[in-house]
Amino acid sequence: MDVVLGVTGKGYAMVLTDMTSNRSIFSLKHDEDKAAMVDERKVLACGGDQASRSQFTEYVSKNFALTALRTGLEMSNHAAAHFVRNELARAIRARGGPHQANSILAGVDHEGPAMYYLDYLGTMAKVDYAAQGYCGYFSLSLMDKNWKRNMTKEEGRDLLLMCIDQLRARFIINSTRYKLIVVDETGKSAEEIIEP
Amino acid sequence: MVEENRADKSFPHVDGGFNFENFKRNVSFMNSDSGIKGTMPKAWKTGTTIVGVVFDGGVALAADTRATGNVIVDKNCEKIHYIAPNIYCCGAGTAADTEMTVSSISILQEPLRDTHDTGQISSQLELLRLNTAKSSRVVTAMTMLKRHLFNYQGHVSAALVLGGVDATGPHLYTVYPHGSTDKLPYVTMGSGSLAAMSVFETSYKDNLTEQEAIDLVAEAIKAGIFNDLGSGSNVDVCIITKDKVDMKRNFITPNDQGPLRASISKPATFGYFPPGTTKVVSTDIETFATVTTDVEMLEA
Amino acid sequence: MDLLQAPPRGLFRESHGASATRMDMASAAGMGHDQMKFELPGVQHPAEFVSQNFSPGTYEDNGKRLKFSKGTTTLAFIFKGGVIVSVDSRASQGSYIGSQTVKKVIEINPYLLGTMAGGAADCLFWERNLGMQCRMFELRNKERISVAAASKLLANTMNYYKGMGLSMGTMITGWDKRGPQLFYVDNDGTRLKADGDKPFFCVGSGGTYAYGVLDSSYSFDLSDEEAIELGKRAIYHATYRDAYSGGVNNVYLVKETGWTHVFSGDTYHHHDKYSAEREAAANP
Amino acid sequence: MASIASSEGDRTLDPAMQVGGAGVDVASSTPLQHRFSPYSWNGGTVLAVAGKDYCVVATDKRLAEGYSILSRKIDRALQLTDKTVIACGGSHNDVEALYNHLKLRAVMYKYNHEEDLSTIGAAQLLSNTLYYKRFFPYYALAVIAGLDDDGVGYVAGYDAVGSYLRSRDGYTANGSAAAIAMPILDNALGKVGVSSGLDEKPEYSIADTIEMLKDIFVTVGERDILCGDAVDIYAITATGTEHEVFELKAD
Amino acid sequence: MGSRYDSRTTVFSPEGRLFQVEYAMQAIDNAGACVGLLAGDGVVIAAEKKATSKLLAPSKTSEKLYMIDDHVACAVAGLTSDANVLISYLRRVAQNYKLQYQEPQPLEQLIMRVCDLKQGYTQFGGQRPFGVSFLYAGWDRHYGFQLYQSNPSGNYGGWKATAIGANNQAATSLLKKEYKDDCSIEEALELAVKVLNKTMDSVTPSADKMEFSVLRMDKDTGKLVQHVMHDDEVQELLDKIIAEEKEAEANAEAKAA
Amino acid sequence: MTGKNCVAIASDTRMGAQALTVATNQERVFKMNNKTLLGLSGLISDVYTVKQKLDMQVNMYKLRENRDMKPSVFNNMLSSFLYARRFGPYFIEPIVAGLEGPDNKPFISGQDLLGASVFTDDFVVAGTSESELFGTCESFYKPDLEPEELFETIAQCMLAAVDRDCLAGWGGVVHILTPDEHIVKHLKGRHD
Repeated sequence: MDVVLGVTGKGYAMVLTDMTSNRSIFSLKHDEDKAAMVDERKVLACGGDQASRSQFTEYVSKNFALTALRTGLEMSNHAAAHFVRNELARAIRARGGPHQANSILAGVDHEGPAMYYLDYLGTMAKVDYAAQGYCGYFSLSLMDKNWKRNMTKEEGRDLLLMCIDQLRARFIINSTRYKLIVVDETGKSAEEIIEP
Repeated sequence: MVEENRADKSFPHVDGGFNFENFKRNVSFMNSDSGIKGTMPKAWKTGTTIVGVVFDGGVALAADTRATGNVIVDKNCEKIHYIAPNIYCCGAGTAADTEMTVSSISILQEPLRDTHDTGQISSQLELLRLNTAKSSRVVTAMTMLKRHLFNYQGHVSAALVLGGVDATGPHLYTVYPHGSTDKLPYVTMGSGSLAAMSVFETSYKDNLTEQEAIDLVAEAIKAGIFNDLGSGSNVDVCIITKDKVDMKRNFITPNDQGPLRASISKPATFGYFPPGTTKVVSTDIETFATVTTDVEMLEA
Repeated sequence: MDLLQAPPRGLFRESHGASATRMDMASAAGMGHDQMKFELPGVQHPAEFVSQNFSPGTYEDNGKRLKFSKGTTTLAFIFKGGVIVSVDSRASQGSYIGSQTVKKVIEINPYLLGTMAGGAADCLFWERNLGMQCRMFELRNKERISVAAASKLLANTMNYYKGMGLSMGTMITGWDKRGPQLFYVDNDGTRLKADGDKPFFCVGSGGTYAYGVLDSSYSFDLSDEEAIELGKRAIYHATYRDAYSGGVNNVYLVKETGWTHVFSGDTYHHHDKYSAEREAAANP
Repeated sequence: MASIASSEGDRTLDPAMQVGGAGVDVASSTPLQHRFSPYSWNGGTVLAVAGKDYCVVATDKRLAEGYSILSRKIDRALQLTDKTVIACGGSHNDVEALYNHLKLRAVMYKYNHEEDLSTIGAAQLLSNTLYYKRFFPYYALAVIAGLDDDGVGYVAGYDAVGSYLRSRDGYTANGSAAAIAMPILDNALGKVGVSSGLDEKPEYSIADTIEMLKDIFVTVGERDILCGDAVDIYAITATGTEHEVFELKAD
Repeated sequence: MGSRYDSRTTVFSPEGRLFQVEYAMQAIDNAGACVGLLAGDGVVIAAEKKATSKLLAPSKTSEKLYMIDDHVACAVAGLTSDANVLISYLRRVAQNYKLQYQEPQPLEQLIMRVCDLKQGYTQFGGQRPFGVSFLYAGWDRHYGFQLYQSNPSGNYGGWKATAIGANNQAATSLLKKEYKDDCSIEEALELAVKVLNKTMDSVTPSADKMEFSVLRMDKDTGKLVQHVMHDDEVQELLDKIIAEEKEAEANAEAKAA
Repeated sequence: MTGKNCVAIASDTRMGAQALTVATNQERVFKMNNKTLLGLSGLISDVYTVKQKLDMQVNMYKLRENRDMKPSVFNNMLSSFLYARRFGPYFIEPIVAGLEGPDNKPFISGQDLLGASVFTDDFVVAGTSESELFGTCESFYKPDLEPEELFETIAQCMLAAVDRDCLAGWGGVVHILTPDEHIVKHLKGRHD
């Protein structure tokens, strides 16, 4: 039920998540972070139950930190995505069970911005823009229609806001607050809370 | 010592035995009510008519050559598998089980000698022969097969007709998926077993000659091919005598589609695709270097 | 045959309902027999049995080989020029595409259109039946039935068969005394009127995608051309993302003078066009 | 249909009655359920192609159930009128029942109207007949083929509850091997909703069409175990209907 | 040199030396020489094949140069049996990295892994150190072409040009003298031949006694290519050098005259 | 599909979560070495996992043996790999196509998810559009086609088949392997 969206543009990638944490029929929290920087220039936005999500994001970010410490090198988006996919594919076979986390990994590296769609099965797809879970049913057609290569940050943001409007209009589950994180060559370049 | 790494362990020939790494995950797939279940591929079955008969001085085995999944996936598969130079075996059931339990293609062909130790009765027998310097006995093969199948309680779904000639003469067995066995002068197995058995019951007699045996098994398989939908295409026959094995692959081919197609004068434009019919968006050509020692890396 | 017959009540208890059913038969085969009744399986709970065994499931028909054709993405919206109805044309049975050229707009009469989503046969039959009832109304009352009334008739029928496993999500649209009208009716008996600032519906498995396009680009003041283009666009995006929608896009425009079939084109070509436009936008 | 009379649907037996019964797990606490299915699956593939002034429908003659062949020369097609042929795959008992009903209706129509039921009329009749069994459908996957009022070939395919559609490009496939045959026809004849084949789809003569359908049936016979033995081919033109039997493989 | 501190790898001598490790390194000094040079547009590694006996059938595959992965090659000096264990370890490490990340392993990480393994054998009792030194030629996207050397102690370092095996001091001094930064692959090859000539026992260099491997970018495709030179290519190279030397000698003589 | 001294594998490029199309650039056909192509249909997560594990084995083989794995050997390895998971299979159906031996004899095989192989000399098919593909290939295949003709035939068979399958399509790709070249052609297909 979480909202997890992302777009890439000229030199940047941005993700947008809702900030609600629900349990049963009530909502516990409206300032939950569902996207985390897992590296200087990579952000992992994640839907799924809170426990899996935090375990998974932390596992990934700590591993990336360890790699960076060990080697002094920054992992490419490609390598990072495959690392994450492998972890998902390993977990679903392991005793502890799958990471119930459907995520979007976005980052900027020497080859520019990249975005990966990853679900709990270990499915992976390299995409220009993505939506995880139910919100995809409402926002993907908007992205298909309005996304174009090399969008500016403003255009990208506008597109995501348009998706939020759509979700507010049609999605049964409504979140009030959303968080937008933009990653560019310099790292996290913007973070914004979007409220109605 | 040199550490074993994780990924290597997940490959079959390190651990031996079946690998259950996906088991838990797959169970959860099957229990999930999402659409995922319906899109999963299914295992192939052989369908199959397989038969065997003891004749004067040897054993004749025969099989049809059809394998079915949702549709016919193989029109000319081999169902008579090598077990030892003097022993062969016909398999019915789940295609993978019959193939892998009995034959072990990876043993006969290089180089993965050390694949998992399940199945591969033929390789175990080969080792036994090397250790004992004696030719294999049919009863040994039968015992190994039944132990293996019993061990898996019918989950390895292979129904077999095992035949061979050893120092004690010709022998013919059937082995059922749960590990029970029969020793009989004429046997049938598979979905076409009733059709084939009707031929045996009509025409079998003791002390058949080799030629009579060949004709009889071929007739029995044909009964299966034409009356059982799970069986079809061609008749394979294998004759094992004391001195030699005569594998008559595609002994009879009553179902060649060639003449049928030839009788049709279909229009010239049907199935005719001149160059350019398919619209191509992009073409990438990688030309291989002629120097074989060069090794190219994909992403430099 | 030990078969139960549908009890004569609800829709069929009314005289015009019952005679309508016979009339339908008569028009088809020239027979006035009351031989044609809905037969029910002879079990204790026919409704349950029917919905368990014969209703079109979401992705597979409850594991049954008996697969009914189903769809779909359909949409309709009211704008200043009338009503646009835009639909795809795919009929799928499981993942097999039964047809790519289904007409999902049912031309009930020159002033009324119905759309088709869910079980194809259910929509086809009951909207045909609705057409007949509308004609009967006209003959009796010497004036055209209003869209509201027509949709109510259909909703009544659906209500009567509620729980029996019918599958239908339809939009009834037309032009009557009150202007352009649009109603949504489904197999639960739901009946909704399109009004307010978003007078439109999207129905079917690809509906959410169509909503995305409609919600963001809709305006009441669209010209006819713009409205038709919006209809095409919304269906294209739905067919692109939804596996169970596709084929040909048919667009109808409803005016005071009745409906016209304004466009019919393969989404295959839509993709060429729109993806080229997108590329062009990226490199101005 | 006699078997349906004995149907009591989902019957739950009292476990106590099963004590000592053969092969019944007495310790089991779950009640034993007997399910009865009024349908069998007898296969049957129907292909039909319509031309400018002709229509060809072909259907195989094998009646199968599970892995058994029940008959190698069943007639799956019903010649309803001079210009209309209906053919069905599915559960053959239902198909026969449906045919009997349709025959009756066609005859009644002729008596009442003193003319043959038109193909288009028959198509609607078939749809209604199927739909009136919406809650207990005929398991019949039908194709109707014939000439319309203008003498143009008419082909339509149905699902089990009567959803039907005149094929826009004049071909359809139904029954057990529809998925195998349909893309071949698409490639050869499909103009809309199809991305393969020649840009300009050729017009085939009736003779070419018959040969093409034979070839497709050979293909289907190679891959669908339920299809084989022989094919009934009906070629419908303004002058009448010609019937031909084409032998397939019997395995 | 014998002392009671050399019977175990794990015992330091009072001078703070690990004799076993040093002995291992000395063993390597008897092995066929290997030389590696970093060129501006690639890496060259070359090795001397020691002909032990006429009766020995020549190896079908390379004796001294091994491919570790598409982007890494190495040259071996020391015990071949020890080397085989380490090479298969290196390959597995590289493949595992690829399995995990779907991209080639950065060179230094790979070498670090094998050196950790080597180091382990200098610290834990009961086993002797690996008697092998390696030269690694490789490429990664972080640092481009690179040349490394590792020895039995588990030490490793990056080099522009270096040599291991027999007469490596002589080789190194020649390299010091003649190596130029950013030289071309051709120049590096020529220098490699000269160095090997110096280290080898035999007077006449011949193709069957040397192996050369070049790692470079293919000009046409832009892809990385690892090329092990054929005998005739090697012979051609040798002929050229010999001709040049003769010419130089002739010139020198002429000058002297 | 086999041709004259060449083989080809065609696949569609859709990646979806049931009805939802997630991406339309999915690679399912991989070149394992200069003589072997591998096509994997099925659960995309398993496609990745299996491909990567096989890649590793193929690379190790090449490094150990200093030669490329033959297609038939690759097929056997894959078969053992899958059968080892008899009771917890990967949900994939592989196709192997390659050129065998010094004469570059075409080799193709298909397997089910448990590793049962089928070897043919004409064509093998796998995936959600399996039935449709059997139809088109059985009808349109001709032996001994040159690479260009083979391309047209296999591409047409594939396009016609996926046009009848909701879950496949969104463009296609054909890989052709000849003794000297590996040709990859992306096709224009339906996107609905």
